[in-house]
Amino acid sequence: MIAAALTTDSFLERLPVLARDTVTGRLPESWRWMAGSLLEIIAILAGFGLLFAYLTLAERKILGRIQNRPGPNRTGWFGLLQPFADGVKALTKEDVVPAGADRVLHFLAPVVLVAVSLLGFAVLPFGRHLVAVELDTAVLYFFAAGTATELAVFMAGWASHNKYSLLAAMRALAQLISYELPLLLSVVPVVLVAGTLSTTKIVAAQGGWSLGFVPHWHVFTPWGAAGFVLFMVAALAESNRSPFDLPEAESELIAGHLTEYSGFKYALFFMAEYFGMCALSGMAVTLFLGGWGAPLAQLEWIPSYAWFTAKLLVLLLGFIWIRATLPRLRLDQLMKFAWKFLVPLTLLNLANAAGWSLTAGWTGPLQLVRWAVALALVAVPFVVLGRTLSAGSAPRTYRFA
Amino acid sequence: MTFTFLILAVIILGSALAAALRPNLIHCALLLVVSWLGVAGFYLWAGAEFVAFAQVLVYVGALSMVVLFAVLLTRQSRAELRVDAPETRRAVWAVIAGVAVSGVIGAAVFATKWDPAPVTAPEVTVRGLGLELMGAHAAALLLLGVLLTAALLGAVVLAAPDRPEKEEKS
Amino acid sequence: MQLSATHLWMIPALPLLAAAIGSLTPRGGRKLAAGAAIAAMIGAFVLSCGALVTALAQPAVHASANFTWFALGNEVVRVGWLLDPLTAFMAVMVTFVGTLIFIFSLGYMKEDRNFTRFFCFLSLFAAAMLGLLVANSLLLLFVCWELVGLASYLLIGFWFHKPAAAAAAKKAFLTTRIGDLGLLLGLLWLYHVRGSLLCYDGGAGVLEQGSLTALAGTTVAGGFALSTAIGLLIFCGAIGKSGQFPLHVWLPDAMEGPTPVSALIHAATMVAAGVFLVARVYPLMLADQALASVPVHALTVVAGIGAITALLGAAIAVAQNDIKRVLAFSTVSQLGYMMLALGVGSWVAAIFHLLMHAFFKALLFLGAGSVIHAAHHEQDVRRLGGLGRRMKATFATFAVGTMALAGVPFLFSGFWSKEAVLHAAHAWPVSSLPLLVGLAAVVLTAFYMTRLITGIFLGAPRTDAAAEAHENSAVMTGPLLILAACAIGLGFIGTPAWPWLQSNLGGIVVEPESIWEAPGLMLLSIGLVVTGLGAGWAVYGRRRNVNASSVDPLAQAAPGLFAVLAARLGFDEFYAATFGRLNTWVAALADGLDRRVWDSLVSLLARAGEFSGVLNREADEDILNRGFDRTSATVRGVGQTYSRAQAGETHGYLRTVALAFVVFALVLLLGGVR
Amino acid sequence: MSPLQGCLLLSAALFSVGLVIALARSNAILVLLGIELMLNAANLNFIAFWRFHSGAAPATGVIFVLFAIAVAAAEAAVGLALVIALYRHQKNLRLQEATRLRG
Repeated sequence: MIAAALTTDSFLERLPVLARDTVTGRLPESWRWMAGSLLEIIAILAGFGLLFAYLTLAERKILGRIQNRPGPNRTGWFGLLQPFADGVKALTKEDVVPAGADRVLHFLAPVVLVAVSLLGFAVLPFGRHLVAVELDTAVLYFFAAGTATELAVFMAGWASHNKYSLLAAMRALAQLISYELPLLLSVVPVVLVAGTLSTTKIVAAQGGWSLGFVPHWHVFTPWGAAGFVLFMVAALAESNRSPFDLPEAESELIAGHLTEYSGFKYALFFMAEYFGMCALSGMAVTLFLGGWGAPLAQLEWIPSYAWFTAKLLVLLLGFIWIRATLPRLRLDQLMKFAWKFLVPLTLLNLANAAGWSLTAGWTGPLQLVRWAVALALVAVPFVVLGRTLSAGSAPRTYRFA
Repeated sequence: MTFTFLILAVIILGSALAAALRPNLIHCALLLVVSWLGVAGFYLWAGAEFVAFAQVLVYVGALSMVVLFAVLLTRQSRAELRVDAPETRRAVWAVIAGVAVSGVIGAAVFATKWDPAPVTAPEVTVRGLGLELMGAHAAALLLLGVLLTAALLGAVVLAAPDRPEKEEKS
Repeated sequence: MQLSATHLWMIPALPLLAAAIGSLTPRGGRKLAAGAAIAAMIGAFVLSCGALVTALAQPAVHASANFTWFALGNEVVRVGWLLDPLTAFMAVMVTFVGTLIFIFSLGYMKEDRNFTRFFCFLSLFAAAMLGLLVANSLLLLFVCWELVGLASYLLIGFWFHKPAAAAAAKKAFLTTRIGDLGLLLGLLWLYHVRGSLLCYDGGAGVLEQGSLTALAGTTVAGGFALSTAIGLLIFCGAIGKSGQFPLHVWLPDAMEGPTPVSALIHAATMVAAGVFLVARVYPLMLADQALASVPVHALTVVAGIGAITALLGAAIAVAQNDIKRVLAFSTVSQLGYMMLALGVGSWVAAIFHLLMHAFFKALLFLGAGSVIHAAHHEQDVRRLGGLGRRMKATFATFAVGTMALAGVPFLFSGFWSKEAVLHAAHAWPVSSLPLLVGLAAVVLTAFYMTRLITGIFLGAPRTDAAAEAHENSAVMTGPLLILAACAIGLGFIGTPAWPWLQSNLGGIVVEPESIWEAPGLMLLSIGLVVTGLGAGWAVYGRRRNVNASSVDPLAQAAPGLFAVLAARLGFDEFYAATFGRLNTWVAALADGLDRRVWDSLVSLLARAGEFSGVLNREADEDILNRGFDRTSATVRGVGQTYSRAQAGETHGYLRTVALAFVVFALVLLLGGVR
Repeated sequence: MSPLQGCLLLSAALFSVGLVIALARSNAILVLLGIELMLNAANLNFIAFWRFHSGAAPATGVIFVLFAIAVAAAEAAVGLALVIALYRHQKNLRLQEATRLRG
């Protein structure tokens, strides 16, 4: 099915598919499917593995720059070999399992976590022809695959035979469950407007430009912008990133459910976190930022996977930037934020998107009305809810600081 | 009968049986999660993608969490998680009942003359499913929403402490 | 500007609207309430002028606009508006005097807490009075009549925290109610006979020729014509409202209200209502004149009552010390004059006197109010004195009013109207008694007014309050000046030389008595006025420096007579001793009946109920309950037996369900059911 | 053996395992989980018939299962709330001791 469209595309665009076909073309017919899948898995593992490695480096470097220090710069040129040095260190460290711990679950937890956080990549369309599994229910699959991370966190906390780990795991679970709701609800408007759960079709629905230069990305509609922001906030919390990194707050909770992990198991947790971050960012790109689409028609000659990578990197750098900027929330603030702010806003946004798709036929001056109403539905609840929730809590003043 | 189906059956039944036998409550719960995952796999195998992912979302994502929370909320020490082994008399009766039920159902399955089955899988797209839900089954969907709301409120009322204000005073 | 009968309703509607506004205004909204009331009155005045213009275009026509109020089965109750010169002149007078009184009230009530409420009541009063004037239906007239009574009750008792005011309000209300009973009976009888209460209805009205002939032609018990009986019953209402003997007792007590209210009641509205009523139904009163067989004509009664009242009021006024009380009895006396005039057949003279009296009596009352306001609510003549020097405007206007009332010749309006009445009485063929009474009252009137004015304004102040009094603001003196001008000038619209009013009041053809026909009578009356004034001056005017506690000169001369007059001839005591006691006795009887007879009857019934209840209960407990007890014991036993199956063990239930399923499935399988 | 029969047998076995868990284990949570297993077995049947048996409208089986899953979720939520309430009353979860309603 892909091959039909291939001929019209540029060489660069076709390059990954051509490469795969060159490899699989030598094999007998019945093996091709298996080999193709294997190749895709390997490509994802290799690509995102490398991305993970350099993301850690980038994070350390950027945090360093923001905090006025150089960051790692001894291993290799500009410290470029640092990730590998870290990997070797993690592999060679002693693997400590506490006495009385549930050995099986202690081992299973990081494995399960990494496994399920990799699952999500299967349905992300990295490029025009680059999607590992084309599912009718891709979005549902993505989030179904992500749910098992909670199980892994629980396993880690429980198996450690450490009451602090267990408590931290419970807190982490509470956070994950709370933020899963706005995460899912902020996706629903996209599904509603695009009319499909398939990621490729959602990306296709965002193709084209109005007025010649405004892409039809969902983020450029009132509900889409709100949905994107809500999605990203919930994604920050889902991937345990600052300012929602309570579950593993190193300085307060001695790394929470990760207390009893060391060596490569710890590295696996770390890896899973970055994978989750990448997967959610990729989903955000797919749902709201037009996927692999180019922002301008004139720029379409650049291959689609390059656009996807660029958008993904921008989002990831945003994650790092936020981590360097915002302080950590308190647990009750976190819960309040999720249930009293994000969930109502996502529900309203859903209604907003419904209204948007109902008024799709409006033209002329009615179009202005449509935009005004949608914008008001985004802005007014945001302001009102924000004012209400933050009433009485003025900015703190520090007497001795 | 395919190889995949057999593997799935082994996973489902094996983990469920193991859950029936393990003394550790957490292990039982996690094994049952595996069993549910197996059922989701069965749905996938049968071609019901949407149901499979729904099964994963609801059972693995939500139900297991609720179960684990319930386990941790109703426990005083780690030792208590080692539930007593079943009393022999009750266990025997349970096995007898289980075998009898499966025997009867199995007998019924074999005794029934099935029509020559159409092998082609029915085509159900998500879109079609949604239209069906919102069309023919809209009333049921609404009722389901009411039911879920009622269940949520009921669960909160049941699980909430009886008199929180009294506890504050003491 | 013209105002047809169809739109006549707007005249009472305006003050009614103002009353509504006033009732909804909070206590702080003084400007709104007063402004609305005064604006409404001015508006009503303008409309009334329009109505007058319309009416004068065709003085002999009773223009009416009738409509259906409601229907009860076949009975259709119709009401309507009536526009004739009588209505128009009265409306103009009421609205004009009313406006001035309202304005005066602005100053007089300035310090009162319930300022807004006062203006609300005033507006209601004016609205009711105007409604009464424009009503074509006697039913509507009666409704407004009662509303006037209500408003007067509210206003007389405006300072209800004063026991005297509350009592006076009650007295006014109850006393007038006695007269109203007669009026109501008369109306009911009239409706029963004629089936309609519309005055003028294109030939079908009760005051029109066909109806009058029928009424006069019917004889009832005692040889009276039906019209006489009904007319006298209606006259009862006028007796009550206009304070005629023997129901005059409420009027002097009504002085307890604020002085503007007294002015309104005595000059423009309430007491005038009675005279107006008789004037309105005058055709009915006249209907029996031609019949020789009736024992007494209705108008003869009216004349007699009027004569008695005129003399009585004037005599009592001589011996009163309260300013407002003197004026009140003077009002009683003057109303007697009007009734007398009506009775002797001079309809025009009566209305002429009514209109003139309205102006100068309002002037006198407002002047009295001005004095009272200045003297810190001191109303006793003996405790005033010497105010003339400090309150020149009030003094001057009050003097004008006095001379108008006394009938000082030629310049003052009162003279012309009084002469008209006296000449009418002179011309009455039936009896010369009214004329003699009228002449006597002329002397007394001049005498007591001289006594009043010298007591207030001349001599030296007899108390500190009088000494400190000073002239009031323009908002109070302004209306006085306007009214004084009217008291002088308005008389000329009815002089024999230019009988404009008489010729325009037209509707009923009664030839006005020309006062030139009996110049001797006029000279006599002038002489009597001079006598009265001179006597007053002789007795009171020369004794300047009397102190507050000294005895009245008249009382020195004739202590017995003076005491009797000062006690108002003992009417109140007489009523208390007769009707009051009768009332108490009847009440005691009713109370006794209530306590002894009805009470024991009721408690007997209750006993019976109690007894049946006891019977019932016994039957219940012995027969029904025992049966139920036995049944429920059985049911409970069965339940206990079955509840043993409820082991409380969840596993057991589930096991039972599973095994039962196996059994049923086996049955189905072995039975061969697919 | 046709695929349908295989599926039905699997479902029957799963149902029996759930029944055994519910009957044999005394912990209330495990009993609830056993009941959930039985529900899953029923859902399995729906899907099996939908896939391998000609019949009603094409989506009926799937929709049935969806509703069943939702109802199961509600049931589990209420059930676990009951478990917590039970625990608060008798400080353990042994179902055989929860016999206060015995007749």
